[in-house]
Amino acid sequence: MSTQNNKAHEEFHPHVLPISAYLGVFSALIFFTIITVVVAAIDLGPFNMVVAMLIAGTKALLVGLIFMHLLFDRKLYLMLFLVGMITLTIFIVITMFDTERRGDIFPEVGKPIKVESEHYQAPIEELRAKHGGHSEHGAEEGHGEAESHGDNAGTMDADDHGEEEHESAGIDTGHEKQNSSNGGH
Amino acid sequence: MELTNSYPAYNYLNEPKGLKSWLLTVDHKRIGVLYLICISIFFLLGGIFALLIRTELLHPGADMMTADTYNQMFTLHGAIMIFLFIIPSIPAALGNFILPLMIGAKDVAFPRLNLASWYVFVGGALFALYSILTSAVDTGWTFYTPYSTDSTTSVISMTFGVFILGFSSIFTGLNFIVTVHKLRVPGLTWFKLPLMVWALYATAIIQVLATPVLAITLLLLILEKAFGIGIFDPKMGGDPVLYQHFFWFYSHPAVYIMILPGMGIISELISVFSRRKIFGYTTIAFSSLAIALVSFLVWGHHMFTSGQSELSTMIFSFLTFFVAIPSAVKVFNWTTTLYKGSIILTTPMLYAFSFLILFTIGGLTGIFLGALTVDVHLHDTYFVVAHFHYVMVGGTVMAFLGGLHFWWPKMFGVMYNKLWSKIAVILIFIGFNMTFMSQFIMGSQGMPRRYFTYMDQFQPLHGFSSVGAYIMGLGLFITMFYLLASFKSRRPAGANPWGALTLDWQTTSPPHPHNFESTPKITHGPYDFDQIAIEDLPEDPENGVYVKEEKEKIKA
Amino acid sequence: MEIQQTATPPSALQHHYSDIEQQHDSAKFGMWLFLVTEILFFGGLFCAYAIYRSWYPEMFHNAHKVLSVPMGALNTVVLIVSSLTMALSIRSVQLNKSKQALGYLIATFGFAAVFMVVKYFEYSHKFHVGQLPGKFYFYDGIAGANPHQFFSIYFAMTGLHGAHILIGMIVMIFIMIKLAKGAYSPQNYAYIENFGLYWHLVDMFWIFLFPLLYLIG
Amino acid sequence: MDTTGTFLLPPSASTMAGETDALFYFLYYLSIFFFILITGGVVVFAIKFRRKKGDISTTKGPSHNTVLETAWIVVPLILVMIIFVWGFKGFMKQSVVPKDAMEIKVTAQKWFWSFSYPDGTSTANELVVPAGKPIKLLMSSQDVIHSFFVPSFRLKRDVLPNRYTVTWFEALRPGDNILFCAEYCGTKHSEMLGKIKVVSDREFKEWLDTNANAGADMNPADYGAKLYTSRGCVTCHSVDGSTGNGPSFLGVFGHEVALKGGTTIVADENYIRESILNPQSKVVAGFQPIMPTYQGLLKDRDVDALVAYIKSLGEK
Repeated sequence: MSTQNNKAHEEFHPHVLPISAYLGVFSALIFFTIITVVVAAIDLGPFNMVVAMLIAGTKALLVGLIFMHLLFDRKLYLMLFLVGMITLTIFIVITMFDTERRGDIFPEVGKPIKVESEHYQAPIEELRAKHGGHSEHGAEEGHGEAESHGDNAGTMDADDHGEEEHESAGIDTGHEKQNSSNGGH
Repeated sequence: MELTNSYPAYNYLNEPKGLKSWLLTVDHKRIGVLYLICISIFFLLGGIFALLIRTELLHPGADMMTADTYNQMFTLHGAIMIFLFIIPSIPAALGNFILPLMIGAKDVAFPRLNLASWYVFVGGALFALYSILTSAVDTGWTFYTPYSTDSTTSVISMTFGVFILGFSSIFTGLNFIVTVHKLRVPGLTWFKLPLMVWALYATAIIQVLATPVLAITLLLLILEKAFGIGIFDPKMGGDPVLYQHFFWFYSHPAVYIMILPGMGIISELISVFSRRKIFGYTTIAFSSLAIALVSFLVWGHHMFTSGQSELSTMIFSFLTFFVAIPSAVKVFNWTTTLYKGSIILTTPMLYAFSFLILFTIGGLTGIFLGALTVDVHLHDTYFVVAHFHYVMVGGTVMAFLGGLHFWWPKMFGVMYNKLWSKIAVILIFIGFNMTFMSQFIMGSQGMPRRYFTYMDQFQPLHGFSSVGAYIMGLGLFITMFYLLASFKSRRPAGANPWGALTLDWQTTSPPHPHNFESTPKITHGPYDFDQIAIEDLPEDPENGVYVKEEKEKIKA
Repeated sequence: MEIQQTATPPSALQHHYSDIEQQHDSAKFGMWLFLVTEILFFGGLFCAYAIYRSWYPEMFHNAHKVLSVPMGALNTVVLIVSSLTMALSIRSVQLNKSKQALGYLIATFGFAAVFMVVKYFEYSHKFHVGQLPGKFYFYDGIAGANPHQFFSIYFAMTGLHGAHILIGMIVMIFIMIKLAKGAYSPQNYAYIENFGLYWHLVDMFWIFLFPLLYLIG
Repeated sequence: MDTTGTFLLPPSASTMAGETDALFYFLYYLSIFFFILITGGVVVFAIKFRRKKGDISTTKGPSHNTVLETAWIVVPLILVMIIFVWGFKGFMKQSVVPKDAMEIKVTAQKWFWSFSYPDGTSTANELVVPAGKPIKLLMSSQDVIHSFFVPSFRLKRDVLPNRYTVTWFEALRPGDNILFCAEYCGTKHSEMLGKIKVVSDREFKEWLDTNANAGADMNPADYGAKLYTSRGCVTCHSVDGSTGNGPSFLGVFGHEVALKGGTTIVADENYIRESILNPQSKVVAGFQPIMPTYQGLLKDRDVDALVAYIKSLGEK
């Protein structure tokens, strides 16, 4: 398969799919988009995620197999695609073995001391005044080092006010807020 | 095949001529040489930083620099050596040159992408250099948050530089995979590939799968620093340990990007200079792939004490031990290859022996660090420093130097000085062991790493280590001089001075611009020394003695 | 090598390949490898999303409500259509109908532009009310801890995706010029086919981003 | 009992050290065995099978041997699995704290350690604990990641900002043990040392009692001078007028100080108190806002003493 055989150049023929195949997939994709929007309006509890991902997975499969010709091309490409997906799955799943299970032995280890970031210690009006001005045109460019230092100073200041919580109440509130989410503990 | 001592007039080095023809070249050999020049410069730079570090550590307290300068030194030493030297050293410099030759191809699959990867590399390097010249980074090469997000040094330009370098690595890896799949010469089946090709192939797989994760990690780090996005920075509600997962998901496999190609080189050297078929070809080939696979599952062993969950600690420790097996298998196979060989102690072979011994130490001490309780004691001490230097320097750099000496005659058509090269190997070997063996002891005694100053009790070992570093530095300087001198003496090496059987030796040295004057034929496997007529093999090439002359002498 | 001596290769054939099919295959293989790197590149963001969503489900739930589902759905449809026209454009090249292919490609470009315009309106609204990433966040009205993290992830994911669309549009301009010059034929269309693969992958990312960010948060 | 340490390992002074050392030495001798095996093989073969001058033959050694190759896959696999189980068992012992442990809160910041005891006593850079009692450490950091490393206890655990980590130890006998920071944390990383002073149970109780009344019998400025060193002020603030990470204390009191942002303030009692408890509120011009807060780490009496000390330096 790999090499320079004596095949003449003209013998190369592309694999052409009938137009109906593309239109069929297209209709299916639109159909699934409608379904997923409709289903999202219904609360299925934990199954929201499952259903949405099943539909998205099906759509992605259709795009991959037909639009990207995975079904007809060399199976090597399909394999590559799967290798990519498997590596990604490994990355996410094993990382979550850590992030979800830190509180296994000591519940207080599993969560941040203060869940709320220091950012919210300042009143919203102040934040708006600070950043609202630039935000219209892409915050991406404007902010140099100097300003970010100013911010640090401001937020660290806020940290001190929260210190008492840090000792006692902080842990508990943090947990109550998040308990419902982490049934696993 | 005719063995000649002559230097071919028409070769890739002089055809076409001119600086522009080099900067716009798409020839993989020239790109390999361009890479070689760049990484040599960075090796020198990183080495100077290393010597400065060792000089500062001769005595406790501030001798010649402040603590902040010291912190920048070890950061730059690490970042330059890893991102600008070791990762591109074997794949991009030697691999680029040798891989297409070894499979009988005229070039890599995407020559322009190959050139682009070099320019991307230079671009990334410029960012890194900019970072050094402005306010050198002081975060350690790992850029751990929140230290890096708090640091006022030029973390952004350094991480952006590394981000760009990642693309260079991806391009090289991508190119190699397609080249190996698509451009092998007719008759060269997968199990007739030289083991170097297998190793580069496995490396390329890691480069393609792991490097993008580094890219997104560094991008998120830059965003964290610029906008405080709150993914990694605890002040903004982020999780610094998550950064470590992201970082090591790339950087652990990256360790194998560094060592696998070295293992490939050693497989070549051991077989060629034992004049004997390599022992357990299939096992070695598959162990490369096994290492590539398992390397993706063990990143958390850098984080046993980091506060990750006990569950992941257990999983990572368990999986870590599996990565030891294929490496061990390779070492056993190489050693067995020597058995009943006909061993020639050339300079490359001395490097291969150094590799075998040092990598064995590096690998065995790795077991210490995989065992949980012992790692708790040894983590972040000089033991770890010594361990990874044994693997990275004792392994990769020794293999790189061995490979460089092995393919030097192929790359430039000239032979270096035999005596000086052997003096240099011995100096490097002794100096290296002095530098890092003492660090094992300091580490297990509890000397933490990245310390600017230390308790008096460690002074003798630190002093010993620094002296070792100077000896090793001397060895490397000698290497630089005699290699450069070989251009001046211009002693022609001949097409196949070592009597190797892989395809890269079946063309002139230096090779033809299109690699081979006619498509090479596969008549035997890469290590089938037992099937080769004795006359085809040269004798004592470092002295310019070849078999035919030798045979005539014997007859006479 | 004998091959090249007997027949003059078509200009599209590079010297180190022996025939056009080998070259076409290699290009496509390389492209697929590149797509794998893209999957893992985006993958880091999916990982961050998964972790923070699992830590702060209520905040994610509350935050996703401020995103506009009609706009997201519209963009989904726009991208699906653009994927269709892209696929049809390649099909036309395969059948040697360059003009038709150019028409489809212009349509693809148009839909991409529509996508970016919709994105522009979404972004500018968020900039205005302060639903911004990280320390720029100043929106008041999402219950739960650290809603700025949701918007960090939202902007990182959609921003990276948007950047891919923009890069795709730039490449499309080059392909349009070459198509107009008749540079592609059923024997030589690897470039446009590979671009199509890229475009479909970008579409595929959006297929996941839309439900994750807009629908279930 | 090993009190001086060996060539390779420091003294072992905790209940966990023995198990770690046993595994360490198992690995050590295992490594020596394999090292001799490989190096011996290389050296012996290199000598024995070295090519003689003029010899131009090739050789036909075995190209593979399935039994041998399987053996050196399986044997190391069994060995490493033993090591894994051994290490993991010990690790779980280190992770699960005994029920009767005394809890001490550890706070790490650039560049010192502070410890607070259940009765409210707090110390800096010196942890005093009774021998033979399990001690649980609940650790967190004020700024970047640090790591609590006591070589003689074979104990190490990272200390994270905005998160708790837990570890524990039981010291075997009275004596001093050094505490390192093992995670790189900036300029004075290598000087972020502490001492773990293990005392007998009775001495510990006495120490707690005296500590509760510390400074009561001293004049405040002298006590402040003591705190200046023991609580880590000395790391950044000199008393001789030289500039460190923070302004010098010499001649500050009662004088006008230029602040970041252009304003000035007179350094009186209130300002100094505020700067200790809330350091970022008024930063002196030319310095980085890096000082951590001492809220909760110093008693009121301690703050008063420090103010009195700085006052005494200012009047000179």
